[in-house]
Amino acid sequence: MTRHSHFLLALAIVVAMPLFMHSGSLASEVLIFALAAMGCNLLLGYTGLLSFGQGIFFGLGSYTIALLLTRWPLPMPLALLAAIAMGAAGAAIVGWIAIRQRGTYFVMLTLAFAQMFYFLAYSAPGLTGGDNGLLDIPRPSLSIAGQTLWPLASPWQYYGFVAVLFLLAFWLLRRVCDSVFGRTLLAVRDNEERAAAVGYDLRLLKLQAFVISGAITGLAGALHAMMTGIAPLSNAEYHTSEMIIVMTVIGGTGNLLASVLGAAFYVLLGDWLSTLWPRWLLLLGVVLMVVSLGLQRGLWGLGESLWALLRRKEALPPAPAPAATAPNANGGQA
Amino acid sequence: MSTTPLLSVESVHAHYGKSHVLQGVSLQVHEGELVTLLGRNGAGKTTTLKTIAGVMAPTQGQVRFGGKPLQRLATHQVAQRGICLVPEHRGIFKLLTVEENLLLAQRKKSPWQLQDVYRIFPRLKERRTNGGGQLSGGEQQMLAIGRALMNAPRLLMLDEPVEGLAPVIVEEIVAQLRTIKAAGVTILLVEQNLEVCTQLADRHYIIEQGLVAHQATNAEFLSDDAVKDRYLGVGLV
Amino acid sequence: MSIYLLQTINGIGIGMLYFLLAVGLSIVFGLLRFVNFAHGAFYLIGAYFCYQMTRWGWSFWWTLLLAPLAVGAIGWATEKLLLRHVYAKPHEFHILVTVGLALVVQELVILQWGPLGDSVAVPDLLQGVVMWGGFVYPKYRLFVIGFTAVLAVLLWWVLEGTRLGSAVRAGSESTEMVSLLGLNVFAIFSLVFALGAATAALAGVLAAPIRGAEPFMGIEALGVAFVIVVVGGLGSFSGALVGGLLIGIVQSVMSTLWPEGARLMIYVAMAAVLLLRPHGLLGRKG
Amino acid sequence: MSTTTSPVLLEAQGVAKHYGKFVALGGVDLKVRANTVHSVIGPNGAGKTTLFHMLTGTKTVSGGRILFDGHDVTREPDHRRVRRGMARSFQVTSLFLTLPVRENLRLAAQGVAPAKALDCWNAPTGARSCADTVTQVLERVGLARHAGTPAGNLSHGQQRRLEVGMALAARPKAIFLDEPTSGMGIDDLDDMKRLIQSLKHEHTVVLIEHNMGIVMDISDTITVMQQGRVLAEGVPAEIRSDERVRSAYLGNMITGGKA
Amino acid sequence: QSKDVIQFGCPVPMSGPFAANGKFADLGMKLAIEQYGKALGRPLAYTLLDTEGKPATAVRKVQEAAQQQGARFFAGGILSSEALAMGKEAEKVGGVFITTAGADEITGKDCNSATFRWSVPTFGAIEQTVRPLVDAMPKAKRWYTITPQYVFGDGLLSAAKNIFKEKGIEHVGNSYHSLTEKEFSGYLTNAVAAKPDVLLLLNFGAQSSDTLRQAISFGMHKNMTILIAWASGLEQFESLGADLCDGVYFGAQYWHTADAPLNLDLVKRCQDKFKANPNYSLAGSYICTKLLIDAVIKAGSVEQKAVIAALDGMKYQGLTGDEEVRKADHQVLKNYYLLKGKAKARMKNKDDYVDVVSSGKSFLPVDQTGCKLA
Ligand SMILES: Nc1ncnc2c1ncn2[C@@H]1O[C@H](COP(=O)(O)OP(=O)(O)OP(=O)(O)O)[C@@H](O)[C@H]1O
Ligand SMILES: Nc1ncnc2c1ncn2[C@@H]1O[C@H](COP(=O)(O)OP(=O)(O)OP(=O)(O)O)[C@@H](O)[C@H]1O
Ligand SMILES: [Mg+2]
Ligand SMILES: [Mg+2]
Repeated sequence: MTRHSHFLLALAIVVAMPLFMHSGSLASEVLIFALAAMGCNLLLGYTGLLSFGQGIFFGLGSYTIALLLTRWPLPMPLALLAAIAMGAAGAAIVGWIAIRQRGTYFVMLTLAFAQMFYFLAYSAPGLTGGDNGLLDIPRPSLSIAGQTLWPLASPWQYYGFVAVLFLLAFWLLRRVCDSVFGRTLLAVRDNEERAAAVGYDLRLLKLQAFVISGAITGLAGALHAMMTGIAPLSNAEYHTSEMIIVMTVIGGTGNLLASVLGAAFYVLLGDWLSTLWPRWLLLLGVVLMVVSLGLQRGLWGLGESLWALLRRKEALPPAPAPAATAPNANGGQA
Repeated sequence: MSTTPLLSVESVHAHYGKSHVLQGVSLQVHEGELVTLLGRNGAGKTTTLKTIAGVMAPTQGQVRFGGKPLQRLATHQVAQRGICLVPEHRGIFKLLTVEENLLLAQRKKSPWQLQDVYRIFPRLKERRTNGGGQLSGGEQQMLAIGRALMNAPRLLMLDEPVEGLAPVIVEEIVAQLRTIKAAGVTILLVEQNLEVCTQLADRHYIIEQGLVAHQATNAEFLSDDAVKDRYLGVGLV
Repeated sequence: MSIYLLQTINGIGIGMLYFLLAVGLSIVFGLLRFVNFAHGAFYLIGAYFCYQMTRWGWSFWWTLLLAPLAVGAIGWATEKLLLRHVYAKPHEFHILVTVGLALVVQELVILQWGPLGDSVAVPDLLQGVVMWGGFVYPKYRLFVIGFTAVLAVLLWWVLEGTRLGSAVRAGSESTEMVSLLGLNVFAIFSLVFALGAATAALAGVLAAPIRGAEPFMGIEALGVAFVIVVVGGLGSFSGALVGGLLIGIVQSVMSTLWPEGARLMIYVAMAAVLLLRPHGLLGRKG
Repeated sequence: MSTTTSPVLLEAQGVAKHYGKFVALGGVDLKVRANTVHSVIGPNGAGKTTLFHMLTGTKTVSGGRILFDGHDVTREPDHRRVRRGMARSFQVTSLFLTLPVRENLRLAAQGVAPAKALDCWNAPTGARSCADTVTQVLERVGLARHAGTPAGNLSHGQQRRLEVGMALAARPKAIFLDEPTSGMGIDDLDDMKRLIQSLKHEHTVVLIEHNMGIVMDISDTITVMQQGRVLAEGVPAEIRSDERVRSAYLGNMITGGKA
Repeated sequence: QSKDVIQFGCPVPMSGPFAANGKFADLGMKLAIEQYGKALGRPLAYTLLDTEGKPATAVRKVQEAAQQQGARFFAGGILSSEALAMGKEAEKVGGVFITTAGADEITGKDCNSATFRWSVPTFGAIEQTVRPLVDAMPKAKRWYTITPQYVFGDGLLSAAKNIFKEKGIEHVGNSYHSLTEKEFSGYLTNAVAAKPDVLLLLNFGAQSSDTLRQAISFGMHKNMTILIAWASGLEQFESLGADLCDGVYFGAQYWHTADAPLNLDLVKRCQDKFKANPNYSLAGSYICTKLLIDAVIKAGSVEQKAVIAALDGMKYQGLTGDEEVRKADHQVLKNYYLLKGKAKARMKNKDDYVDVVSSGKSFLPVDQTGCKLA
């Protein structure tokens, strides 16, 4: 599929969600985690780096926006930019050290950093609120010179705001992935030794990938903090990193839209299952096992195979998986 | 040669995904023979060996060893029957030392024990405590052959065994293969070095685009320049 | 005795338990080249089997033997039914399947024994404390040190001294080549995975009288085990021992020096080791 | 031939490499003149590949100096040396296995200007696609038909050719080929021989090869190594008649080629 | 679902380390909702919201429940962090929230008009445990504390320190630990070395159980008194087992033998329905839900403002005797208990783990709580 059709699909998802879903918060959360998963995918699918440090950047984003909107008030767009910058900066630091390692050692090193960040945040309550987290984060309307352009108070208003940012980020990331840089990353993923031998500075490439990934994850963290009004310690937990990775893998690596799919699937499934049975994690576990056993390339791969099947049977209008999952997962409880 | 062949490959087909690589390969190897499999790059030689060794499942046709079909046997079961493959990438265990590599393959009943291998390849004895990953290309090749011998094969399959070896070592290996053959081991050899092949082999199969295109005894082959030129592109100027 | 000496001794006690917890993870990693996020789950089941069996009135000593065997069998089955089918897939899928498995086990435990924790009594023989001067130390913890030490020697022999050990390491590089040599590499995989699960369960049984059995102990244990394995070197048996002891001592001594930072220091130690010795203290390259 | 007259492009002075106690290279001196084919031969384990690793910067030296094109490159990492005009092929095939052949070559061509690789805005189209170089190399190594095939799906011999192509795509001043013909079909050997020979008009070739048929035919200079040291150096005729080389390496030359 | 229904939400952790609390809280709310059935002639219903112990999830689920089901009344929030976050959110969505969580900020500096708290703050917990124990054991002059490092732990610790100062007690040491700690032998080694008369544990839940278990294995119960200031009551005793509880002092928000009419009623209902005595999580959730329903009835409306006004200053017969909702900070004034574990042989029934030593009410005056309700 071409790059335009991917963007159009993303657009379709964004437009479809309000039609099928009842909760603006849930829909916003889907897009926010889709952002985080795309950031993770850039590392995992394009660079071959399985980073357990995504929670750090997510946490940094949410702490930054929380502090900038409450303690040292800054206009919201600027605060968002600052959160992105913090995510990028955090990624630069973590990346700078972690990319010296490869394979499982890299995974472990990022895991160590994630834990370290958690304990740092935990033991600096002056800045992070410690275990209580930072509370009372406002959600100021988007305004210029006192003129309100876009109120964000209601969940669906906020969804619209998130959706625009999401589409922008999606478009930018797609460009990155199709760029010379993105294509070179694929080479690094395949064979680092050769990539170095043909002249690439692996550290620089990986670092840049890390920084981009950190920036987008920082954005996701900030948007999440604005959505919930809090920047809790649990955002910085190892669990957040794990969740982002799981979403990315479930969706399928090496394709941005797949990450959107993965995030939607994970968030909606979790939301739905948790209303069914208190022991819903058991079901989630089973789903994870089934996905990893049955699907070679994640849900995206499944979608592609189904699509190919459909196309062979008859020329049906495009009904790819993402739009189809959303209503199903939610419909059960409504 | 009217006895049942030790190995018989009967119109075997194999696929990599959708690409149909072997399109009905048939060949026989008798006990004690040394047979080569020749052909251009990508003809399907390696794939044939893999199908015999049970690494790949044939999509059609079957392989018999000692008269019994090998169908559906796992690789290690095939190996336990006495088929040993030295793959083209050698498959040295990098994390094991040279000696551990050898011992791992050891079988009590094998006529080739550690000391025998060290006698053939003194270089390995020198590097015995080195990690397999630290060996030079040629050393790895020696190790792979030595290891295969310790595995007590009835049928030894070598995929380009002298690739990357110094001429003296090639001579050495040719000599050793002769001894091995004399010891009664049946050998199926894939090799690009014609000189080596013609020095050792009893018979040759030439494989082209997944099919046996020609077969000949060594004598026939040696005298038939047209065949060499046609199938192997040996520009005998 | 100085408090630091006390803490060091205590650290060794913690470290031995940590070693047992981590060694299975390490060998399974060495074999399968993947991080087994379900390792903590086996530890968890071990502890709960111990709880259940002692509640049935069986002696702790039977438990110590039977629980690891039972969990080993579960590990063996898991490998056959589940993990075998993802070996060929990329690392991410290994993580996914084991994370899923860990969740399932944890929730099954909650279903069976409830979300509350339970205590397991220290066996009568080992109740009470040993006194040296002003220092008291539970007899049970001393027993754990001794028992684990014996076990360590045994494991070391199996893994480094036998052909099984080389086969395991070889299998971690290329399963195809190992089977070409006539070894049933998948049987070896199952066996080693079962061994890993059994050691984790053993750690669970030994930990139960100290920490009780509680449905979320697996997650916490997994985190610690990772740190140890990384510090010691992935896939390295002696690394797990050194790593376990190091982390145990760091943790124990830090609880006097800077209690708030005890946990943080574990991770700082890990990052430091990784930067100075990229493959862990005793890890092999590759 | 202009062998003795052309300027020295690459010079190694006492290059050494130790792995722990093991001395893989014990001080090797080497002068490679521009636009020549300079072969390095020697028994297995003599240290040829190790010498390549040192010269191209894949691994760091334990001692000695390396001068390339008038610069001391001893401490430079491999990716820097690529920019100075070095490119190599690997003895053990090392490719981007999931990427198509064409993309492999494009990446190799682009590696000369690696700063461009950080461009995360533009797609590799137009001038950025290095299309000319890639097409040329595809033709040269005979993989045009497989341009779209993932490198991992090529047969061993095809991969060997791509391996050489990767080095060519960088349009280097000096090209280091580590056993380029290993695993190649007999019919391809002559092609490869001709190819390497033709390279010296534009490049300088440093070649490791066990096939004496090629080495003796096309080399301007041959350096023979043994146990980490230089055993002999000279033109093919000298080397062939050197008794030490004969016993250490050549043997009775059953593979001695026609030369 | 018809528009008529009055929707409640029970946002509690059903998964994660506090799943046990969630499980019982669910039962508590269910009991209350079923007991009333209707209010203002409208049927009552509730949804269980799994917070997973994560504040962000908790907030999102509250938002969702408010948006989708029109839920306005929430009783739950076991963890301090989630309770604080949900309190803020409840105010925004026009709801009312009552919690039993430990964080003093809920009725302190982070208080808001829509949030109420039933549990006694750290000040009262210490006043009702440490003080009676100090009085009962005048010879015990050396105390050692083990404290989780966050606001809740610090609240308990500073309240304890005040009493130490006042009573001339030597505080021989304190070990802070993180919220994820499981291994306490290092801290206990410190404690043993300090030779205290009393070991005061200021952590709670599974962590206090672990600490106690390990302290007893170090033989500490033999030569010192152990007090867990903030125990969770029955569920904790069940998980510890009688042997470990014997002789140990516990502070508790609730104990099912309390002699109050409402409590007797609740115990009976639980016995009928679950064949078990109510524990703290169940009782807390029950009374919080009941308070909300009573307030709705009293207000005659489901409007946020009216219900809050009805709750403000409400005096009622609660589970611990007379209870009162303090208007100025929305703190419920109720008893806190000091319990002492008894030997297995002396237990009269399977839940009879402890004797009640004392109980009483202690609360900081409003001007010291830091709460300023608009
Ligand atoms: N893993 C694979 N996936 C897809 N196709 C493959 C794969 N391996 C080999 N092929 C294709 O199968 C054909 C036969 O390959 P094979 O390796 O058997 O050739 P070969 O005769 O051994 O060649 P060579 O002399 O180069 O080693 C080739 O055309 C190759 O492109
Ligand atoms: N990392 C290492 N550690 C220890 N020894 C090594 C290492 N790498 C290579 N060696 C040793 O250095 C020697 C030289 O190896 P090298 O690969 O340079 O040989 P070579 O001349 O290229 O041989 P071949 O012709 O067989 O490829 C070998 O004996 C090898 O075992
Ligand atoms: Mg081949
Ligand atoms: Mg070499």
